[in-house]
Amino acid sequence: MALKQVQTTCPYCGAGCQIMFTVDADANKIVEAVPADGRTNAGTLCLKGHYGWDYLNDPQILTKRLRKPMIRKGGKKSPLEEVSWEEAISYVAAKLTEIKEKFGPDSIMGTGSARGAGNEANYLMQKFMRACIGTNNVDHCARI
Amino acid sequence: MNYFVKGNPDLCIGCRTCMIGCVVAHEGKHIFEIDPDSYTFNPKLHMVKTAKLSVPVQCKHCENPACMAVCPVGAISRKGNAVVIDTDKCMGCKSCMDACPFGAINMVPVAGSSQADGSEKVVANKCDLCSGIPSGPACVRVCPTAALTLVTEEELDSAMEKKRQEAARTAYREMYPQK
Amino acid sequence: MIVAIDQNLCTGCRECAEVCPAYAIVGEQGQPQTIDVSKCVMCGQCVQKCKSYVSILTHGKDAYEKVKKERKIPDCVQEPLFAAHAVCNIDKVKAAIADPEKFTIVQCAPAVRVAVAEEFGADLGSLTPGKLAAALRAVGFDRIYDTNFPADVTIMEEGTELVKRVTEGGKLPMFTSCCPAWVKFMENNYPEFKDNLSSAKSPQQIGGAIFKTYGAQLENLDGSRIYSVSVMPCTCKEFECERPEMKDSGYRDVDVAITTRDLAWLIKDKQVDWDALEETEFDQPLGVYTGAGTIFGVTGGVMEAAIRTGYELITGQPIPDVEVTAVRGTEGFRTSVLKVGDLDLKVGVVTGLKNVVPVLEAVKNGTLDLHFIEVMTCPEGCVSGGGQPKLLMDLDREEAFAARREATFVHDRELPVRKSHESPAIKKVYEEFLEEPGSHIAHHLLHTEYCIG
Amino acid sequence: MSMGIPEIEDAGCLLCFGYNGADSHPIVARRIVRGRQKGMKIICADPRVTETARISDIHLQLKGGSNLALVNAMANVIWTEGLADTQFIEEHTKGYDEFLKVIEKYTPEYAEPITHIPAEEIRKAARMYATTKPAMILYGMGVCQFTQAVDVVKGLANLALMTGNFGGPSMGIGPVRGQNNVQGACDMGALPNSYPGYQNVTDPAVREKFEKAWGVPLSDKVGCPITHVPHRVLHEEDESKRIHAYYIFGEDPAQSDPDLAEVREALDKCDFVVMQDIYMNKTGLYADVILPATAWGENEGVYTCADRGFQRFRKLIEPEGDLKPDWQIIAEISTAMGYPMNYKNTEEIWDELIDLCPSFKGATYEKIEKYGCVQWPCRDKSLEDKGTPYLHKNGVFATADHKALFYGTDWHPPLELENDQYPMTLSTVREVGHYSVRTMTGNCRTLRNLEDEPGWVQMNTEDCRRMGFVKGELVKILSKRGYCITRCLPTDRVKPGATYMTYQWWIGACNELTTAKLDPISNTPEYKYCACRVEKIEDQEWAERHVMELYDDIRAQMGIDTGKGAKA
Amino acid sequence: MKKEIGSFVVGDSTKCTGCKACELACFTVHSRKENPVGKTVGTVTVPVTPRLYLTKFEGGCMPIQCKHCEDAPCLNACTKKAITRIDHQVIVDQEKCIGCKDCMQACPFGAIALLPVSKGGKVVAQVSGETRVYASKCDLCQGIEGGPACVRVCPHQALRLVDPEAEREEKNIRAAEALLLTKNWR
Repeated sequence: MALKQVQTTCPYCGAGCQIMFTVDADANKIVEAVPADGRTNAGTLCLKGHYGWDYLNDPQILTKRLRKPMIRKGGKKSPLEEVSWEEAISYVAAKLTEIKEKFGPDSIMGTGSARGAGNEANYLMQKFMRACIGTNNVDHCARI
Repeated sequence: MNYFVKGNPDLCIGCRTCMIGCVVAHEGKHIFEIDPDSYTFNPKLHMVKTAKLSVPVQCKHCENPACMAVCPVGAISRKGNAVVIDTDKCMGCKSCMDACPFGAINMVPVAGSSQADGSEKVVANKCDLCSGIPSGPACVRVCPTAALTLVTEEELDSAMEKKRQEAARTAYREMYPQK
Repeated sequence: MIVAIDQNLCTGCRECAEVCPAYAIVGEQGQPQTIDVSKCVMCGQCVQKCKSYVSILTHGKDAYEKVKKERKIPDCVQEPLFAAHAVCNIDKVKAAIADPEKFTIVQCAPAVRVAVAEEFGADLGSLTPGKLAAALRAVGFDRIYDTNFPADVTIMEEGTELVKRVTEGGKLPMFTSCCPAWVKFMENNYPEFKDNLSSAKSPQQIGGAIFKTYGAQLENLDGSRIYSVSVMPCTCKEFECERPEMKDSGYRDVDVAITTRDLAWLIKDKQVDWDALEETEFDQPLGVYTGAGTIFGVTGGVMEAAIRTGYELITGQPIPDVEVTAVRGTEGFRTSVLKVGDLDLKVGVVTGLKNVVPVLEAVKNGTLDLHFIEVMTCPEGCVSGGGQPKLLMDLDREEAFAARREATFVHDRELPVRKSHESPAIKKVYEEFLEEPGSHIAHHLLHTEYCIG
Repeated sequence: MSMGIPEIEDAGCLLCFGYNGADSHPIVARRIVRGRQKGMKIICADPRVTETARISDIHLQLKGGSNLALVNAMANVIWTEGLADTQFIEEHTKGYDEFLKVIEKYTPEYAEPITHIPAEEIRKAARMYATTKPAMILYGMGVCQFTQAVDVVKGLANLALMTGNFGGPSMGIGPVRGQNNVQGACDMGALPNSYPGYQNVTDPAVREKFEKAWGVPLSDKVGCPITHVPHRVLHEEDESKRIHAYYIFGEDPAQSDPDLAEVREALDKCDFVVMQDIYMNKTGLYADVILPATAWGENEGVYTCADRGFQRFRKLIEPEGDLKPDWQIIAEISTAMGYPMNYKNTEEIWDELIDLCPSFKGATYEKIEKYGCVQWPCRDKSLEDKGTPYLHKNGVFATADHKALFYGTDWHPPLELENDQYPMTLSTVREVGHYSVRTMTGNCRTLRNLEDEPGWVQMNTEDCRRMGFVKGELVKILSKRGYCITRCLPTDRVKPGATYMTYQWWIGACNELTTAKLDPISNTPEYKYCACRVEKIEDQEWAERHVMELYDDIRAQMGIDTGKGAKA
Repeated sequence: MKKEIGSFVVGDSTKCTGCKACELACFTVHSRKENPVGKTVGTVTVPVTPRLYLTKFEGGCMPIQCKHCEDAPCLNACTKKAITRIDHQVIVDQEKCIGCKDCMQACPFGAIALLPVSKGGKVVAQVSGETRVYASKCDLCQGIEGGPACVRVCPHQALRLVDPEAEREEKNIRAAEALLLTKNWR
């Protein structure tokens, strides 16, 4: 069982605590989380830092992890059907292009994400809305 | 003399990390992989919040434990520097719960067990100072503000000694203010 | 002993010692208690309080029957028996009823009619004079009379005596003498007040004396053939009827006094079905009574009855309001001043013997100046007597006493005649026999000297 | 935050305004507690007795919605008692005199009836803040989630400027950013009015730079804030402005936005809704397309923490299922729509963006790796430039003339006041054991066992006694917009007439009640103040069953076998 | 909070005088369900069967009664399943009990006694004519108005109804406040 140590930043509040994870690479699962000596947390963690990682093995207590792209093919209230990435990507691209041509770029709204996605994804999202769609309609939950 | 863990209301911020730490230490790491309702989530210390303070309260491992004295089946005994409950012997008669003036004992179901009427066994639950658990009391270890401290016999004795010396010094200064 | 404590049943809780007004119960906490006969006034409050019953667990399965036999309690009784108990004389009564030679006369106290039904499951304080009379008849008494009649006589005698003392400068204050436990208490502790006691006997004794004389004449029998039984809410009445001086009729005025609870046992023993009884009247002429008579059962009742008559004796006018509410209430000691013509009659009422001592001390050192003081040993007068039905839970005491008191006043209001001197039976007995209150024969039969013993 | 988190514990005085560290950032609360141990003076302005209030020297337990009156009154005291740092004001600020005219009438006596704080307490607090150096201000949602949020932020800034509390360590003013990367999302320009690095979309020079970098013309019109979306979907007449497509990435408006009934209607009426997330959630129930992304722990990149610190987050385990990292999904959609985006990894994206933002230029992956954390601005790529712990060093501000601008305005009450039909007030607060919309922590076993549906409504013990509520009893709480069921928590930490709920519960969803009235400038909703009513539920058995059923229904809709009942 | 665990009554031998008012009251309120027992002693026609037992010992005396254990040995020992938990209290079903005495032996407190069954004012007889008995133990006056009668009638407040969970929360607060005083212990 190959254990490796990985230090990362806690995904929860803005304090940006550093956590040292022990990971079992073979079993592809987390074994333990202990505080790391980060600038802000200096070797301490709160309850979310200590115990907020076991959602990764998808216990389905509250809701479940999304595993495959899905489309409601039969319209608004119809059930979600699993599709391949190619189909999903092209479907979204086509729909957005159609709406952009029909109503203009400002009729499309996009969001960034203040949570787990990270800065690079947010950068691309606003670049996509501005450069590809052509609107400044991008916002995120800093405002709410 | 028994050891005990105590919370400092000035440092505690009421976040209850200690309560989860306590369960993880006693139930083991596998609880991060199993169904959360398949084991009993029974912290052995309890967060108290009033307008004046927030601090967890737990067993003080008294020297003449009232709980041990009232237990009709001798389920409570001293082990090392702690007062522990043998939950196999315990039948949940709550005498200890009533006897403890700190409310440090509560009653918890034993997951997976069953009584004659099908309901789960319910037994007394209190801090056992993580006896038998390496790295000592988990609550002290995980508290983000170091509000919990393990008080050992040696530390308590030395603290008393220090206070007595200090008292002697102040008495001395009353007589010789300049020195 | 009339009131005793069974040594094997008593757990030594000393609850009885706390209620005993004469401090007559001695013993260490947790050890069986004993009654100091020299102090005991046999009021029976300890019997009402004691909860230490014959228990299957503690005393064994057959202990109950053994105790029942010891106490000569009829076999049909199944109710719990307690350490503190009163003597049971039902056997004497049954023997007398069975003896054709004896003409049994029974008299029933005012407080019995508002409580006896409770022993048969009726509500607390159920007023059942009619059923009571029917039950006594069914049990086999020859003549069913009522202590309320001699109570009216007591008012005539005591009222006259009070007027005489007040108007002719007699010894004051005058104390009532109808409560035998109070009389015994005074004899034990305050003999110096001997002359303050009203010389009139208690209604039971007056009744007994009349029944064996005038009553005998009415039955044209010789007094010696009369066997006089009284049913009382009180355990001390048995002691009173055995007092040496209580034989002015030439015989024992009253042969035996049984309690309300004894009566219930007797009714059950005779398989009389209480619920099926049809109401009947008390026998004439000595069974007729007034509202004043029946309120003897509550604290302040004797005082109120005496004032209803005394007022007219002094002023010659009927009392404006027959309900003298000023003397009612249940506090341990209360006083009031009543305008009787131009006389300000200062009266006091004591209930609960523990409350009489400060009153006596106050009278002794002159700080209390009253004309007439009624004293009842029990907490709220005879309705709360030692022989009354015993409550399973003390929580119900207040409700029981209040219900019995209310029933007594209801009975008083519904009676046609509510003042003793207006009673036709009273007029008749004085015309035919007693001549007038305080007469020689009245004095001989109905008055006595206390503190002999 | 103008200062760094570690500096908190070395401050002489902390003015903690509308911020509850213990529940929002336990590790920041740790610094406050350590500061307290080192003798730091604490002034806490909060309508509740929070953990900080509990250990504070002065607790200004103000009436909800009276922030600006208090701030102006403190400024008034500092000015009238000559406690202002006139030299700092002279050298580093503008507009002081106009500001004084506004706060002239805000004497403590004037503010007392509004704030319910005795005038003397306001004086004591103002004096303590003004005379204890260095003094730091921390504020949170208690300031931002009001319709006068921006005015109060400027008001607090005025206090710092008046007392010269800028330019050095352990001073200044700090909004403690709530979420792990909310600072980052703003840094990256996911805002309708600014490109990455806070460069304004309406600035032609800046726009030109980005047009050149991205090779396409860019719109100069400020975009639509997220809180306007319901209006722009349901009531917008101009078809070119009405929103027909909503690409939701890493957000759950159906849970976290105010007035959920209106949000649901908007999502339903919007022609095309795309949701890119890691979990099925309430918004997913309305999405036409769902794109599964990798979660934290399955991907890597850079977060910006609350005090502007860039920090790496790394992959721990390989994702299961047909997932892609967020950036890859966006890139593929963009390419499919004719605007090619092909990046090998996050570092490539990072290098592109930092070159476009002067204040991030120096924060290369290498430097972040080396120092663990780089607080921007970090303008020089060389390793010597380790970033900036605190801003406005020596009082140099980011305005054109480097001078800070005073801004004073009048207080006005919240927009929806309690009335006879809704006699109590509701304010949203934080649950320390759960995060945001709880799809992550709700699936963490021990966090869920510690605290689960339907959450609590904190109410004053006297109110509870009067209304006959006991602890743990299920109650119904309603506002003009909707209702939900939750458990009653009587506490002395709350004043009569006020109720407080946390927003991440599905059943105890307080956002069914909150108002969507917005701050005119920041467009932030007035979460902290709306009128509500609490009703007793007679049949508690039914209520307990009903909560369980509701919980299972939602989970069933999200495709979970609900055999495993939640511990309601 | 929702009631989670059972309450129970406990005596205090430093106050109890041994007067047995509690035993009599306990029998009275329970016997009224099936027997015509009124408020006075005279209405009783069946043996007194209390559910708590005054016990004398060297230290004094006090009644002993059931603690309604959460993992009740009597409940687990009762093969007939006559003992069940109703609304957190451990209750013996008088009809089902066959008097096998297992629960009496299992209970460490001696809180169960075999006492006669009475109905309609009479002791119930078995086929053989002997009196029918049952395991008699405290049922916390379930269904009886005013709560435990023993607690209500005790003249010296020597009996206390314990709601363990509610009291625990109060004691927690007192213990926490004590920590305010001991925080500078060194």
